[in-house]
Amino acid sequence: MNQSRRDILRMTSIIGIGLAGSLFGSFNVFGAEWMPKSFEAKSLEDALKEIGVDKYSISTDVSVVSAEIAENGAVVPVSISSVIPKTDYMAILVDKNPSPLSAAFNIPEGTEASITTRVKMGGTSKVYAVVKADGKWFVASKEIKVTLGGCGG
Amino acid sequence: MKLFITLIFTIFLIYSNTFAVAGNSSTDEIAKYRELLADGNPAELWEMRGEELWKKKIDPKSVSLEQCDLGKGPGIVKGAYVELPRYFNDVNKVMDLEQRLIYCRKNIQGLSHEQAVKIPYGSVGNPSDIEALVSYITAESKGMKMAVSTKHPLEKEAYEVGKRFFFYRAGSHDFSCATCHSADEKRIRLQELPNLLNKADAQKTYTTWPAYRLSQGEVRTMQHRLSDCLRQQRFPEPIYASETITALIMFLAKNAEGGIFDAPALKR
Amino acid sequence: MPLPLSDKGILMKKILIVIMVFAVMTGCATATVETDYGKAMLSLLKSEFTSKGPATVERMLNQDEVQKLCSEYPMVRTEEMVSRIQDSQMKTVKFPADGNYLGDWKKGEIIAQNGRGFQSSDPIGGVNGGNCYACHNITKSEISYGNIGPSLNNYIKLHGANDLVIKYTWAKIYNSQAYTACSSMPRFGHSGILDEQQIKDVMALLLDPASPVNR
Amino acid sequence: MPSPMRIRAVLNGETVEVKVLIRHDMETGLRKDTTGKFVPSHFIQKLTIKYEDRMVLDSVMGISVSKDPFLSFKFKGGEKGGKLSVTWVDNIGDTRTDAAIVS
Repeated sequence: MNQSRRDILRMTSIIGIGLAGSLFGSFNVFGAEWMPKSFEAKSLEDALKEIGVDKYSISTDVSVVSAEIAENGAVVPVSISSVIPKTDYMAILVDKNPSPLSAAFNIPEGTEASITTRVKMGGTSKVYAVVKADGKWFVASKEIKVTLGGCGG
Repeated sequence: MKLFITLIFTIFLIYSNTFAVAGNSSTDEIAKYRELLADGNPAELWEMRGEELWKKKIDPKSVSLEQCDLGKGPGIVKGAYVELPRYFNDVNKVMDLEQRLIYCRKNIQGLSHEQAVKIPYGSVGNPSDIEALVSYITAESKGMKMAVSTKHPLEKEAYEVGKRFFFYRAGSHDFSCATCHSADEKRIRLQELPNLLNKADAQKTYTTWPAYRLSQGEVRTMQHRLSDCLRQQRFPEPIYASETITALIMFLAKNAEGGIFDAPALKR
Repeated sequence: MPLPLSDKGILMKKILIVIMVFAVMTGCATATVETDYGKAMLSLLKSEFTSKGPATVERMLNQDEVQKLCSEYPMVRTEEMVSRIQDSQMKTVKFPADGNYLGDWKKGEIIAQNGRGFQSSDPIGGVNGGNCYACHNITKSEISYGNIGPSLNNYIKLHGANDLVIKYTWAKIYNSQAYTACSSMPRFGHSGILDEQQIKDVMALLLDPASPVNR
Repeated sequence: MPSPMRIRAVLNGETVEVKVLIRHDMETGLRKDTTGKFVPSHFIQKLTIKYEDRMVLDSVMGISVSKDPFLSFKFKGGEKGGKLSVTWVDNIGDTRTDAAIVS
């Protein structure tokens, strides 16, 4: 991912806190850019690099909640949350998927850093929550076993 | 490597006694998985589309389905599903919901048979109007008690034919519905099998169809569910909305009598 | 004679057997009504089904004697019926001509895992599986197994591996109803689901000391 | 034309709980059809949620978000009767906006 895209994403986070309403609202413009390189990255490390994660620490203040076994890999419920103050960005990554990055969220002020969604998993894998708070990166993970593949066929 | 394998098997043997416990925790986790998905069933999107289709005037007659009589009078959707299949005087036949919908689409909306049964089972890019309509209509019976009648001789016949079909063993594998669904607490692989002769199981199962199938990403109806059972049973293919399946539905609906209807549900 | 709808309790079964035997002896008054429903069902099956892939209408309609009896008496049967079925089915069992009962357990494992064959969605002439794991616990490493049939894990330890056990196991796979009338298990050899070599491979999965089933 | 979304926004104390269901195939581009050809990818890339004029969630998605996506989260500062709107855009340019009133 090139520097300018990353900057846009960062900027959006900042703007999201401050003046998102009037600026973006009236023009109906999306905040975050879709970042092809992050989404196309084939490994967890590459995806993290593309997102802009340089150093990170594993944190118990970040959590990934799901069932330990998913009956169907095509639909796996995942909640990610952070209790770290000033959390303004969160992402879900599935380690073993062909492209690990699943979704990323800018969290404006006033929105809880806790999101539930559903992801596809090609097989049993660790699912990561990657969180940015006050400029620092934090990570948590959980292994989810998949009894039926959700990709391809 | 060999040592490693031996070690693993040794561990397995030591812990083999605890396997039952491990099995339970797997079941618990699968239950948790389902619970987490219960909130936000995509079937609601089908219900919305179904309601739109029910009320939409379409060619050639520019008529909606709102005058369709599902058994409780023209246009009455609320509670109709828990009394289906039922005998309909206007056709002198027992019909299930899907057969009745086809009837209304032909006779009220003026569609040809081909148009009326077009895409009974949706797929990506080919959404099924029938699945959407069934989602809407069945959702309007949520919270109500299953109460099909077998009083009319033809209703009784449908029930009895369905019962015989339930026990009918044939085909390469000698399977009948009963092979998998007539004993308590059985599984195929990890999939639990309801005992459809046991009232509690029959109620729980019947009242949770139709359902959004996670594996298919579509809402599937009772006709689809049972046709797919027949496929796995190694039976040939029934025509869509067959009387055979309606009879089987009648048998199952009666076994589920009194169960609180709770669909469209969400299933694996 | 209505079909019993409950399989609960031995007492219930005994009562039903008594009633049934009585009904057979005296000629059941409702028998004519019953045939009507049966006929109605068959005429629906004839008119509403079409063959697709290896699943044919003929095979659904043309029940053999065993399928007929087991359909008519799904839950309880008289002793006479049971021995009639088991005797006739035992006669169908063909043992391997070369006297070798055990093939390759690794191939047997693949067959045990494979659930394809004879479904309307399967190709005609495709390789059929035994789908053993659908109903049986077999190897320790496969945790996704069903419980319709008994566990086959530690087969040798549980049953031994002498000639008698080997022949019994072969016959059971070949035609399960030779031992259990109206068993839920398909008659793999008799019905042409698995060929002789495949049965040998499944036999090895159960009876080869090197198979993970026995280790 | 894209189908309508199902949006629920319920005020509970100080927070509004939002649940969104979207009818979308989320085709990965990795799946083959019955003829063995790859089905082209078709998936939502961007999704924004606004309360009145304020952005409350801003997200980007890849192919591994499940078919018929579901999203749930909470935000502060909403009131009963306020308008919540959800907009998505997918990789082929389809887009849809739906709104719901906070209850």
